[in-house]
Amino acid sequence: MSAARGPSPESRPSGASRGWLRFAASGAPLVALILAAAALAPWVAPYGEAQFVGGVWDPPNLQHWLGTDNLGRDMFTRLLFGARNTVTLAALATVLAFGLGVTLGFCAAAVGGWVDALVSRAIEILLSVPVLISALMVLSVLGNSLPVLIATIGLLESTRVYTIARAVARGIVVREFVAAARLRGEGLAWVLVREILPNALAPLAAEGGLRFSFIFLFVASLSFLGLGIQPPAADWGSMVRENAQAINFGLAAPLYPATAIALLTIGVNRLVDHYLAAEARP
Amino acid sequence: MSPPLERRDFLRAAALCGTAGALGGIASLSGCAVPDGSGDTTGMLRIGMAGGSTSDSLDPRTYVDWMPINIGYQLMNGLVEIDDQGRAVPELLESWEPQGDARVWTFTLRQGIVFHNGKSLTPEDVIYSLNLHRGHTPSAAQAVVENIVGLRKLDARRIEITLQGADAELPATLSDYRLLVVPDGFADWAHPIGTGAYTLEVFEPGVRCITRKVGGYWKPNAGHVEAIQVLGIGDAIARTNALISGQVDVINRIDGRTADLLRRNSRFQVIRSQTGQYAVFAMNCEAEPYAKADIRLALKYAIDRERLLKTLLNGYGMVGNDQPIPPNNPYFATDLARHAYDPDQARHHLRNAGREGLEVTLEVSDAAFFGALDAAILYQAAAKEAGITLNVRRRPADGYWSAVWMQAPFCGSYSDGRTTVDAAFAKAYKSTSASNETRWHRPEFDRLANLARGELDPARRRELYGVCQHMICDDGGALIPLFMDHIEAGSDKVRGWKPSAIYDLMGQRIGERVWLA
Amino acid sequence: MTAGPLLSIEGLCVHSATGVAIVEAISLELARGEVLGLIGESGAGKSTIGLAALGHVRGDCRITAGRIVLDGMDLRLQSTEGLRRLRGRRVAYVAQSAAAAFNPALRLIDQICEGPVRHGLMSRREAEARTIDNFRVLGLPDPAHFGRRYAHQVSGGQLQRAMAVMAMSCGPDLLVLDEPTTALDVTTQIDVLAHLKELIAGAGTAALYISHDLAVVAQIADRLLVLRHGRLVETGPTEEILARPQTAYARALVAERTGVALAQPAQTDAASASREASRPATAVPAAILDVQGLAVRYGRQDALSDASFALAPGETLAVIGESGSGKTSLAYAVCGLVPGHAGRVSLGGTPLAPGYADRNREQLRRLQLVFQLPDVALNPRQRIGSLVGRPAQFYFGMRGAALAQRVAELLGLVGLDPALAARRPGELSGGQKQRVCIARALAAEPDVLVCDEVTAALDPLIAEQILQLQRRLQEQLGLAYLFITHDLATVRRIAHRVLVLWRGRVVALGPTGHVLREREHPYVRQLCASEPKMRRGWLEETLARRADPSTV
Amino acid sequence: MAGVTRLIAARVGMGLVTLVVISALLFFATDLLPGDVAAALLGPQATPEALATIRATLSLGDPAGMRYVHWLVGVLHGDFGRSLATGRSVVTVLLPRFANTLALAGLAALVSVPLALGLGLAAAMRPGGRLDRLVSTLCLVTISVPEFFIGYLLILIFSVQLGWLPSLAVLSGGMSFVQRLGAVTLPVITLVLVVLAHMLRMTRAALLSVMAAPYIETALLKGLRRRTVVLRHALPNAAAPIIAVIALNLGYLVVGVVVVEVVFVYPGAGQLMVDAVGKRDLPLVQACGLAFATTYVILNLIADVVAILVNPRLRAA
Repeated sequence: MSAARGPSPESRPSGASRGWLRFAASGAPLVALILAAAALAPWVAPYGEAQFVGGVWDPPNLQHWLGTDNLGRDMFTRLLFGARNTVTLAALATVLAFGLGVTLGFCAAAVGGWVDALVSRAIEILLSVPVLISALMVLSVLGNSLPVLIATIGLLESTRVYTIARAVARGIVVREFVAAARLRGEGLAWVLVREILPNALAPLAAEGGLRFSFIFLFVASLSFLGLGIQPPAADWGSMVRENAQAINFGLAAPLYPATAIALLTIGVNRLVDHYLAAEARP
Repeated sequence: MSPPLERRDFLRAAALCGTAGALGGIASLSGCAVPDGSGDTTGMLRIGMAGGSTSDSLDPRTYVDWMPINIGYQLMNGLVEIDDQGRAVPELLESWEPQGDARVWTFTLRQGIVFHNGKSLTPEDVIYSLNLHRGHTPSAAQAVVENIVGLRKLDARRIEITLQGADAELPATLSDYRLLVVPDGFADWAHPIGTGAYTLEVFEPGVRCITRKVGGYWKPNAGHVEAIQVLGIGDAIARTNALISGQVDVINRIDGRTADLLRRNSRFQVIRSQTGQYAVFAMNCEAEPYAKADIRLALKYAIDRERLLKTLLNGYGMVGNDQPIPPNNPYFATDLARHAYDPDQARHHLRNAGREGLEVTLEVSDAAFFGALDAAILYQAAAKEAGITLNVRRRPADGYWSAVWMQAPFCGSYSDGRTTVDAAFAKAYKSTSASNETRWHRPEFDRLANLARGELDPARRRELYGVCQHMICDDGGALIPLFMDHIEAGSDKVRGWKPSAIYDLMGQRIGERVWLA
Repeated sequence: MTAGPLLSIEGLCVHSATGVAIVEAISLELARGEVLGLIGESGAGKSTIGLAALGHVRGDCRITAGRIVLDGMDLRLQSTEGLRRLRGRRVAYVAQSAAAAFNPALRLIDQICEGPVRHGLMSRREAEARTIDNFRVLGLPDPAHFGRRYAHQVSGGQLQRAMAVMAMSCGPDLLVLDEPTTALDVTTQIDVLAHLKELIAGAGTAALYISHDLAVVAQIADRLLVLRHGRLVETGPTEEILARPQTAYARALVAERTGVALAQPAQTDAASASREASRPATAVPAAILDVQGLAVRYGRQDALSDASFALAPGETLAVIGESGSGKTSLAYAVCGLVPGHAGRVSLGGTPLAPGYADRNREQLRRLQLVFQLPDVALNPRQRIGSLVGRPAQFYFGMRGAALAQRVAELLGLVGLDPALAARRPGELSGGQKQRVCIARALAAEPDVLVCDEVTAALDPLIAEQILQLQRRLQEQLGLAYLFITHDLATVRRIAHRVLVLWRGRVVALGPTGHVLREREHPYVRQLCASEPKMRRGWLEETLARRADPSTV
Repeated sequence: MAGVTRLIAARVGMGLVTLVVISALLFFATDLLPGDVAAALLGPQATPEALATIRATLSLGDPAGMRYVHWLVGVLHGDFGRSLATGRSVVTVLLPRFANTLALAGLAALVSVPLALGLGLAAAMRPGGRLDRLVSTLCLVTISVPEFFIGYLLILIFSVQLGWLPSLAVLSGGMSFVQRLGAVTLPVITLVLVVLAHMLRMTRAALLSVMAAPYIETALLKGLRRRTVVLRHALPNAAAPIIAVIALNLGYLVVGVVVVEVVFVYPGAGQLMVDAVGKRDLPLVQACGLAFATTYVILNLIADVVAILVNPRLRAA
């Protein structure tokens, strides 16, 4: 992806500020709600995370606002604990992916030459092996404990972050103020952290929003191959998988986690646009 | 003047559109539209089954998964068949009788049977076919025929088999799905020649197989449909959808809930077979803490079998009692102590073993048996009540049988029902068995089991087998919570479809047995 | 074609999205065929008024009041479709930077013929024929095939003329020219100016000529309108304004271009001689910077060959030449940004490694570079305080209070309010940003300051203040300047000695007064002759006197 | 054009190096996995003797390095080796299924690329307009739902409820073209929904960032319609980033569709590779890996070349 993405166009200051504020804000409360659910899950949840409370796929009723799941556990409770696991897993993996991807991407752009060629080839190799296969291999050899799961997802996602970061950094490295810093004798670390990074935050944030939502879809695909999160912990991606069959019986069980994922994705991406809009207004 | 870039305001629209779209599509299944029988050729039975993979081959020595076995029975026949009462009945044989102490048997071949290539069936063919699995062979059926030490042609119609240890139920043992008869010296397994009702037309391993009727089939009232198409559909939901939308006539391995759903619709029929297939949590009796009998018993009492039956199988199965012989088996020991869910009893055994607050780890994957992960989670909750901390560790399905099974001290495993009690014991309980997953070695048990096998008097044999069952149940390392029914379903057009005593899809012989209305 | 003025704007007000007034209560009238000059510094709202004549406003600004009547039609009442049909046909726009205004992915001929054809005025073949004629009129090379080239294959001056042809392609009644020659070299500027004048007069088109350079506007505009901060300062016939500017601001503009110094002693030719004399009388001190046989090659092109010169402490050496003459290559080579250069550069007697990466920290400290465009030389995300303070922290390890104190001192030194330390570059004006760049360079306490056309991007008045600042700093700190510029007035005002570059070779080197008086090399002569003077008719005289009109 | 041919040569060379490295990576990674093809083939009840015989016949005993070199030498002679599980030549096993994968990816690309470009252009025409908001909503919703769930929903609605389309994408020789098309419609729609969002978002972003360029304002001030400005002036300059994201998504269509193949029982190479890894069938894993990698390298090459051809400045270099 050789495109150098400047701050995404939605970020250009919009028209009537009133409409913009109202709209952008609506991204923040949604994410805040989900984060609150994740944080307070153990205290707020009506039942235990793995507690069996009813029949299988009971319809919503007074005790179970959203009915029960494929093993008779309370769906609302699972969603709350699911929020906690999904958000932590996705957040940690995103941080790892961006830490690794951005550092490599910036170094490749700033140093260039054989470093750039070497790292880019290595990344291209990782990119060309189907993601699920590489995950399958790593998780089968190292076992799928939580840290290994986060490390694997983070590593695989960092390859995509690398391409974006490198493209963005290449756009910045040619600017005069970087030359000025180098002319002063500044080291690579200063150039990366103080010169390039602040200017790359906007485009990387736009990509970050997308990456964050791709990651918990990735977890769902992993659970499809039996590699997902350790039971009985709940995560939205696996919950969609476990309850998918209910769809055939006209039951809405899988729709709750699927909608939760959709809302979190929309919330996060709107929050990113809100940040971009603020960024674009000097 | 270019309009200023107005901020997008679609959050309400996005949330609404996401849920409404999905919910809108769902109507109760009973009213679904009847599909046009696209691609349906007249008289073709279409089977959508799980249990196929791209590396399948039609060589009986390599049979590991169910699709090749089903196809095998369409093309070839075995020596002995198991009828729906579980009795061994002759197939390519006419009759058999044991000499003296059931160590030497003579088998008489059925006459006038012709292979697809016109060659008529001879004793040499049978001997060659059995020898494929004996001696230096890659075939896993080697264990089944291990007991045969002599195989001799007596005359144009009879062969004699000499056993090392007496086996009163040798005919049932010979009904194994891998012991299929091919012409003497035959090796071209890509195009098997058999005596079955159908010949191979198309075979794409794990994907699709089409066989067509030969005509003039020697077996009475069998081989009705014109052609059979077997499709490999690994995903349960995909199988169910294929049946409901009319793309296949028969599907196998559906879960209890889908079974209830399909039952409510007159266009479908559900067949339930109780074949002795069981799930097991195997404890390694030579590893701590499972070496102590009290620990094993505590763990056996700490599982809630009824809830497992209801939640996992929706009732389609039988509660297991930690020994491999199912209640509907004539040799089932009715006087066994019931290991019902009893947290206090479990605590009692823990105190005996001096291991209050026991913590163990159960390693599982859905590759062990269908729903293994959910079973482990339910077991975890139940064990907590009995003061046992059961950690569930999910292992990847890939490489489960080599990396986890027989390696982890406490892990999930599975066994399909066996034709004979001895086969069940030989599989995992005799100390000589290579797949003795619980590493439970009791010479006394081996002696009794072999004695029973050779015992011709059924009452005495039942008594001996009863004692064996007691030993496994009370002292064994196998925690068998459930016998799982085979549930399959199909359209009401399929006729002659009956539950089977062994395996599913009528002992995998559905191809030659059913007809289309 | 109604009677009365072609364009009349009454009480025009334009506000930005955040409510800041960009243009307030502007009224003007333009008769058919008349040329009105809009003169004022950047930020005075000139472009906004020019674009209003096309009914267009940039970014999120809004026309909040006033009427804009073009040939009897009030543009503010037109529908988007109505406006669209007007633009290009009745009123056309010539942007400041033609390089940015042409689409890099399309051939020039396609972009020029697009207007008339889309407006249905003529067929594609007719449009092409007309364009080729116009190319010939404007003196573009190989007119028949010129249009087949892309924007990046053509020089700045040629592109500017192609832009004029594009604007005139539909034969509009009104042409809005937004600083068309500002981005060009002095010598190229004359040709483009002459051709524009000829084109406008020939077609009888009215024109709004926007510029911040009074001398240039004086050559082409019939009447002038002086603007400041979006308000009208003064208006009247050009001769009137030049001879007797009424308001103080107009007077400053006129004075600045005629070389009439404000509070300073006169800066005429004589002035440079006195500048020269003011150098310390002691024997010529040892050179702080000595360059021998400097040569730079980009691919197959020799950008600079065999340049040798010396720079004494406290002395200013100006390097002057057109764009492409190699002056920037020279500066960058000295600073080590062109590691592949030939020849030797030594600082304080010790030879420097060709690449900056191989120079030690002390060498890097003593030689500082100030870029031409302050906007790109400062990291937009850092605050002024850290930008200026970083060299002090980096070289001298200053921390905390001492650093803050040093930053305040430096900002004061360059004439900025120390409170600006907390602001970001985006909130400062061009002039302020350039002062920050200089303050940053001073933080390293260098011996030599290499200035790469530091005043080129600034308005004349601001540029003047920067030059005075630099002279003051030189006297206070004994700084040596290597001053790259393309403007002779700057050379006269600040340089002790001057080095003239022409197509990569040194054609003159010596004391400023001597070089500019003797003018041994023909290029030096042409250079001195190309500086626009503040009187009507100067353009025509210069063209007539020009020795070989082809030196473009 | 010299520049372009030089780039192609460099890229092809680099591509070959990448392929060799990938084959080695896949080989040793699969070798690391627990168990081997014999255990996988014979399943749990295998007797030690049976395992030993298979291992001997397939010479699994030799050290991994030797087996890899042996395989590599074979490849150089055009022999990709035989599948350890079925003994059939790897190429005959892989080709039909890889053709299916390419067909599915091709069809999905044929639908999604024009759709993404069209909708992206339309959205860029009137940013903030009704269509723009609708398109952005669709994007975010499809991005946030797992593919297999989209697949199940489509099957439920079109196959089970309405019965218009088959839920099984099984292709057989005897099917007419229309039947084959019918069979793959649902998987194609699923894939289109999955990749459309990313491409569309990118097209729109690239176009809008180009629309902010000065030459666009000049074009508008020449009195051209917004539609003409977007198509003739903005699109050619926004081509490079758009092409890059299209190549990335086409790569996904070929390389990443294992899940869709399982849901629709589509005989593609993704499922084949998962099985091959499961069975530790190294030659087959290698072949699948190389097929995917080659496709990815070629796609990137095409993307770069097209990006250069579209940009006159680079083309002339």
